Amino acid sequence: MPVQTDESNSSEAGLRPDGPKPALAFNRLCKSFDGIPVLREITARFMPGTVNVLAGENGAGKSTLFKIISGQLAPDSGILVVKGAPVLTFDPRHARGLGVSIIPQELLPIPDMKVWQNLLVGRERVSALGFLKRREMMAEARRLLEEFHLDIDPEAPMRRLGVAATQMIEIIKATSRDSDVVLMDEPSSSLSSRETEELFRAIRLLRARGACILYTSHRMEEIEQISDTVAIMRDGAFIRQAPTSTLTERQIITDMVGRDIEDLFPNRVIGANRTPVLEVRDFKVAGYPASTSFTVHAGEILGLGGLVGAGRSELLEAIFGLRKADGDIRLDGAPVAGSSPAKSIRRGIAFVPEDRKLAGVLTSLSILDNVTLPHLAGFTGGAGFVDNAARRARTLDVLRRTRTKYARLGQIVAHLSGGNQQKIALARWLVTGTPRLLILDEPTRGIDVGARSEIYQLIHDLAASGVAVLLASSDMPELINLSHRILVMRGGAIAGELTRDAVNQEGILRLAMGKTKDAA
Amino acid sequence: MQPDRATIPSGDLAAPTPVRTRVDVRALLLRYALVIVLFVFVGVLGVSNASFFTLSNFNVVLLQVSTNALLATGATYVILTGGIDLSVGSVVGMSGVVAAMVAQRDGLPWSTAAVAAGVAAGGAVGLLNGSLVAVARVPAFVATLGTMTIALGIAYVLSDGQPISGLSDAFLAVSDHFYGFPVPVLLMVAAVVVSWLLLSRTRLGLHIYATGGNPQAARVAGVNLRAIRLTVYTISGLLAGLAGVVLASRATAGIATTGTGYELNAIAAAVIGGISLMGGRGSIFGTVFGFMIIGVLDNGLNILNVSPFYQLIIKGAIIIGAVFIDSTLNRKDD
Amino acid sequence: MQPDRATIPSGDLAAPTPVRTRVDVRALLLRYALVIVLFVFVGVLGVSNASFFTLSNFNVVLLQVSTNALLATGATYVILTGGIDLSVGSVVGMSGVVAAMVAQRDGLPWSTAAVAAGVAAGGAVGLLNGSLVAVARVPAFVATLGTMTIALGIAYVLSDGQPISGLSDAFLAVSDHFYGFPVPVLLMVAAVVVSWLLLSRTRLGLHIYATGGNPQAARVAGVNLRAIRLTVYTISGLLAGLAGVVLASRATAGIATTGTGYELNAIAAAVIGGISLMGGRGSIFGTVFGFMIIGVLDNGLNILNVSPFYQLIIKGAIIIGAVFIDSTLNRKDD
Amino acid sequence: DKAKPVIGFTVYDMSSFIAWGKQGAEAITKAINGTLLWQSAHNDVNAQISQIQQFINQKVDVIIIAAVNSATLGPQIEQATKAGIPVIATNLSISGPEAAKLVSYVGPNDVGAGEQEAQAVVDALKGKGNVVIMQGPVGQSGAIDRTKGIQNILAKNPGIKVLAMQPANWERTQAYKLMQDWLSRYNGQIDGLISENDDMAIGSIQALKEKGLAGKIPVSGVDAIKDGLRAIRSGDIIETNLQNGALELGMAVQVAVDHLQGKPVPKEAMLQMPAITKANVDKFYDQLFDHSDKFIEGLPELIKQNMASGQYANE
Ligand SMILES: Nc1ncnc2c1ncn2[C@@H]1O[C@H](COP(=O)(O)OP(=O)(O)OP(=O)(O)O)[C@@H](O)[C@H]1O
Ligand SMILES: Nc1ncnc2c1ncn2[C@@H]1O[C@H](COP(=O)(O)OP(=O)(O)OP(=O)(O)O)[C@@H](O)[C@H]1O
Ligand SMILES: [Mg+2]
Ligand SMILES: [Mg+2]
Repeated sequence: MPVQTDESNSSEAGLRPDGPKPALAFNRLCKSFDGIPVLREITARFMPGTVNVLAGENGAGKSTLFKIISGQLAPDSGILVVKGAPVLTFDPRHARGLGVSIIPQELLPIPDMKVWQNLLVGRERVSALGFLKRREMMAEARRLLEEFHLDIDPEAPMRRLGVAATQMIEIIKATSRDSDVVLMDEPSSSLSSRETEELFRAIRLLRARGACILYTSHRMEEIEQISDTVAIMRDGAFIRQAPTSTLTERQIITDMVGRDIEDLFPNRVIGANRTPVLEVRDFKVAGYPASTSFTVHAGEILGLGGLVGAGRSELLEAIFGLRKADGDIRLDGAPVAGSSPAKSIRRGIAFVPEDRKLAGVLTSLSILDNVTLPHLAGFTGGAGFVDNAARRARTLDVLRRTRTKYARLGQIVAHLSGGNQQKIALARWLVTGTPRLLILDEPTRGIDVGARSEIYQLIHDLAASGVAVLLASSDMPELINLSHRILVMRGGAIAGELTRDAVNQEGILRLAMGKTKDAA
Repeated sequence: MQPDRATIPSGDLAAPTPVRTRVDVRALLLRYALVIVLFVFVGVLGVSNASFFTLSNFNVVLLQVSTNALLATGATYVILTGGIDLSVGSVVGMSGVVAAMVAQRDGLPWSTAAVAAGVAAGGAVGLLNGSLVAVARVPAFVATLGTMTIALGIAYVLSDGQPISGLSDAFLAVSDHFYGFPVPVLLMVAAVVVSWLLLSRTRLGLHIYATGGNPQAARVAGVNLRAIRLTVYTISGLLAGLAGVVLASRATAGIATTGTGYELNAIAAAVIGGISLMGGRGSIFGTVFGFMIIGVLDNGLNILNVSPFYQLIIKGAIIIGAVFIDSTLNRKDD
Repeated sequence: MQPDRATIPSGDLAAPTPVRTRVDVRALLLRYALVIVLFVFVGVLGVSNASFFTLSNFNVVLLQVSTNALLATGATYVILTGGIDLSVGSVVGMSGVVAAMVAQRDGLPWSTAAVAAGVAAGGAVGLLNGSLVAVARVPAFVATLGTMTIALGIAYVLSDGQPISGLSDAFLAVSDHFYGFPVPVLLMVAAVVVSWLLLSRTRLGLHIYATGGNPQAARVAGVNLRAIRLTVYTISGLLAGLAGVVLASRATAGIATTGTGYELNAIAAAVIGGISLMGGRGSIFGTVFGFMIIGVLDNGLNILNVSPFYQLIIKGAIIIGAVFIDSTLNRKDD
Repeated sequence: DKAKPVIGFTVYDMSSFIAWGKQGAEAITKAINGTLLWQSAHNDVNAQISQIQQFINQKVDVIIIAAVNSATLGPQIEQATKAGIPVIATNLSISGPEAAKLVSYVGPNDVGAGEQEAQAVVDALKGKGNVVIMQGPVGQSGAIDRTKGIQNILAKNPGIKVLAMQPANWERTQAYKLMQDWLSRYNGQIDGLISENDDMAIGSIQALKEKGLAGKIPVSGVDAIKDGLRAIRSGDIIETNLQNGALELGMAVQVAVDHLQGKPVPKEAMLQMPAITKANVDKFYDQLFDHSDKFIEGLPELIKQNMASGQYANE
């Protein structure tokens, strides 16, 4: 790869003998895919013992930059300097050797291996005879899990863990190593506040130890809480890097998005009517002892709160027909029996699952195919062929409404940034008119503020037009500001209900953790 | 293996991006390397032996590949869903025997019935495969390995190990000409064209790609995985049955062992053509190049009168080389 | 296919959770169905025919499965990484021919050299497979299909298509007894035990599972995918070479076509035993049950004097049935 | 039990020849009230070794082998002999020193068959012309010996030129493709085809038909399968050589039984294959196919007569 190494660049990039040595520096780093530039001449320096937030819209190039630093991609040109030495080999093993570790945006569990093996693969302990010291490794894994207050059996198969727990495992993997540079690509996107606290605790420890941390997140409130500096990326370029204390949230957003966002959340209109759309009675999800009963009305956004592992996702999957359950579900008064996703879709239920890579999108298919997959019957003409012109038109329309950044409709979804993939998972349900019931499980995971306000408006408008919305989210402001009503779940059961006037973060947390509503 | 994302160029899936929606320049470019390989090979053959570049030899090649073409087309469906069908070789033999048993009687109705019976026998095994995979959840490799053995056993039992011969002329005409075109070649062309339309232009086709690309996500998007899997194995079985009928007609007998080993050739054609065994990736045109390369190789090496021992070595090396060039070129493109 | 997570029970991967780290009750329970199938079958055989339950017949079964055991063990490594090795059948023939060519000279040194040459020939093909897959990024199916053809061609060329016989007694002793135990059986046991330790107790083993379980994750975690892939194909080649040597000694001749079709049997044993073709799942004990079931079936049906035609049908049905029961039981457990 | 012997019979595979031969073996076994244990090795050397060991374990009275490969099975023959079980080879000869331990070999005269079929084509071409030769699988003794016989005749006829010689593995579809390729390459030059079995001859004739050459150039085969005799009738094949599986394998059983009963048996019984042409095809077709039941019925008697007369292949 053509990596420039001329003198002037090197000195700019932090090879200067005088002054404190940056842990990480780039000089004029460039990268493009298919001739489309994704990183444009990025130059920046990051010091040891600091937490640096990278802020930028979906598709700005944050993950691409992280992948270059962690050796998963090679830059087209420019210099990457780690701890004062230019990097010439781009390979994950090499990067690890240099003391770089990463929490990738797309989680990388090895589902068929156990939790302890997932935690420790690549840094095994081996006896003199070459055998694994399994007991020691297991104890180490247990210690790490306990450190993060995770009640997970190290012997459990990884496959059993949900997204949030998987995310925590990635966090442990990256932070428990003696790394000097730790890259965190949206580590908190599926965490609830409790786990996020654990993450922040680990970050502070790392910082105290002198590690340099790069952090991305679309949750604006986290920036202020955790970071020392903020670097703002737009369209593949660094447009500003400054100490956090000198910036306001508003400034950051404006820089990122290139426009002012007045209100993230739409002004709520009162107006959920009393027509029940979804009625759930004594509904028991396989594997959970408790049963649930609730109703979602037309035009209502019903929020589902709870800690990670509360069983929200399982409940939503069961309602959509992905999971076995007993009990009574009615849609518009008619009983829904023997459900499957295909039937649910036909009945007008839309579902955005929590894990986009696993279930939300098909990364090997094109954007066009992904968006129209659930509605192909509607696009099929008399001869049995799919009407491409019609579906292209509709797809273009929803992509515009969700502010999705892409190159071509035929582009495969794997080549989109994480946030834009999430937009695809959402956009596909907006293609044909409006659904009756919209089930959203962490719908804005990884979506930038700009698009988020847009999407909130969309959800809100849908509700206003009479759609019933069931929304599970670990993002508290989102849950509180969008929902008409919030059910808090715990251990698969509904621990309590909060009406709009009574909603606040503590109230939700108290219920989620098993305390009563009013106990202070 | 895990689905490979292009963001990490680990190259675990060497197959290129599927281009299914149009026969465009990009599709041709993506299959560039295989086209080059095929043409270079044809060129070398043509120069080294005059008899290669004749219309009648072109006909011969098409006739020779027609069986594998039918099977490879079936394999394409199955592999696109992430499955595999090892039973087709035995099904060729079995449906040939079944058809031959009916075709011993004279007359057009009987020979029509013979064709129908042979194709139906293949379809029945395909349906069984599909049920085992989609409903009973037996891994495709084991299910179709089992039915491969069973179908061969049935063919033996039905024929008592003897060729079933003495077939009516009407049945023998099945492998003959139709308005000047050899019927097996016409069937091959029909199978490819229909499959192209089906895979790239219909809902079923997209659902097949989705099933292979990510079954869970496909299910969430409303794809009926069970129906799709049943369908692809049945199609594969039907095409194998058809191939068996054509072969029985050409060999003037139904012979139980006729198709032994054909399954590997069919899968090879698809995989050489870039259909990923992980599912969800590749196009029927890739398969066409796959079986054409194999066919031209076989024919060409015979025409050059290469010793059969060295034919094996050369054939293996060329196939590996073709796919290597193909995947290397496409990786850059990717 | 995509990794299956418990949150969406689509059941696309029917194989059970691997239990590899200990030979515990759970492991036995997970393999329960296969054990049952095996024992029921053995019981039925024992009751219906006295000669089945004899020590000497037990020996015959073990001797007979020993070849497939070596190949299936090799297949286990390769399949665990998500690959496939179709070349082993041809490698058996080729390394047998190579060993036989050396073993025609008398004396212990020559026969030792013969064994070494045969095993090395297998290892060389394995290394070639590994390089093609890991370095040149040719899909495993195509790469090993190519080397399968090439190895057979080489075996033919070396032997000129004739059996290489007249082997020294020292070489023939390779398949004989050692302290009362048949050497092929000892080799089989050694291969299984070493593989068990290697796969479940060492870093290499862990990395093999990680490579098959999620290559990207393994790569980011610092696993050297290239080295792992090179290793597993080389191991498979070496074991196939060893099997070829043993068979040549047993058959008193090196014959090019000896191993034709063995690859499918080896892969079948692994897959029946629950090794997922998607990689990353299963245990070597599963493979042991896989090849034992195949071996006992073959032996038992012969002892019961079932007609060869019906043997095929019964064998296919029992294998599908065993895996069906196994995966159904394990799905509940999961 | 010498009166009701248990016969272990292992064959290389269930080819159509063997399937027909099995009927003969069963007929003889039935006639002497014995038990026939029949196993197929599916062309796997290893499986056949195990099957023989299994027979030894089961303590059968006699073992008959149609070997997968001539070069193997020495140790197993020795093992059986040591256990007091006589071994007889059939169809495929067994080479090597252990062959001496065989009680008897009952097999076809493949060299003779090759000579006969080559001579037929040479005669039809009047000693001058270009021929192609289609062989059985490389390394199989049947193919090797038939090729030897063909070459014996060609050596005496310098006017015949061999354009190409390749295996098509006894198979119709492979032969069809190979013949097509040859016709492409040697456009108009091929004057005759010597095929080492009838199946390959029939596959080739399909290719010849496409060029309008069927019946125009002489084709010969071996085996006299049903389609082969039909092709003789229609003139597409000019000569084939009858290898009667039922007679051959039946005789192997009879030899085994005679040996068990202490009667002398021939060490080597070579069945000379009768040549079949248009002149005598009807008789054989009737005997083998129209009234095969009758043939099997009379088989025990016929074999006894043949063994007494020494004309083993007499029908
Ligand atoms: N392998 C690839 N091939 C083609 N384009 C790609 C590839 N990977 C990323 N891109 C493009 O590069 C751009 C930057 O993507 P990147 O993943 O770095 O964005 P990001 O800033 O991390 O966004 P997000 O906040 O959504 O995660 C996007 O437009 C994306 O479509
Ligand atoms: N912190 C944890 N400790 C123990 N088990 C966990 C934890 N997090 C997740 N799990 C397990 O993983 C499963 C799925 O987790 P996931 O994160 O998807 O939570 P969930 O049930 O979807 O809850 P929610 O959607 O409310 O966060 C849970 O059923 C639980 O058994
Ligand atoms: Mg990103
Ligand atoms: Mg959840």
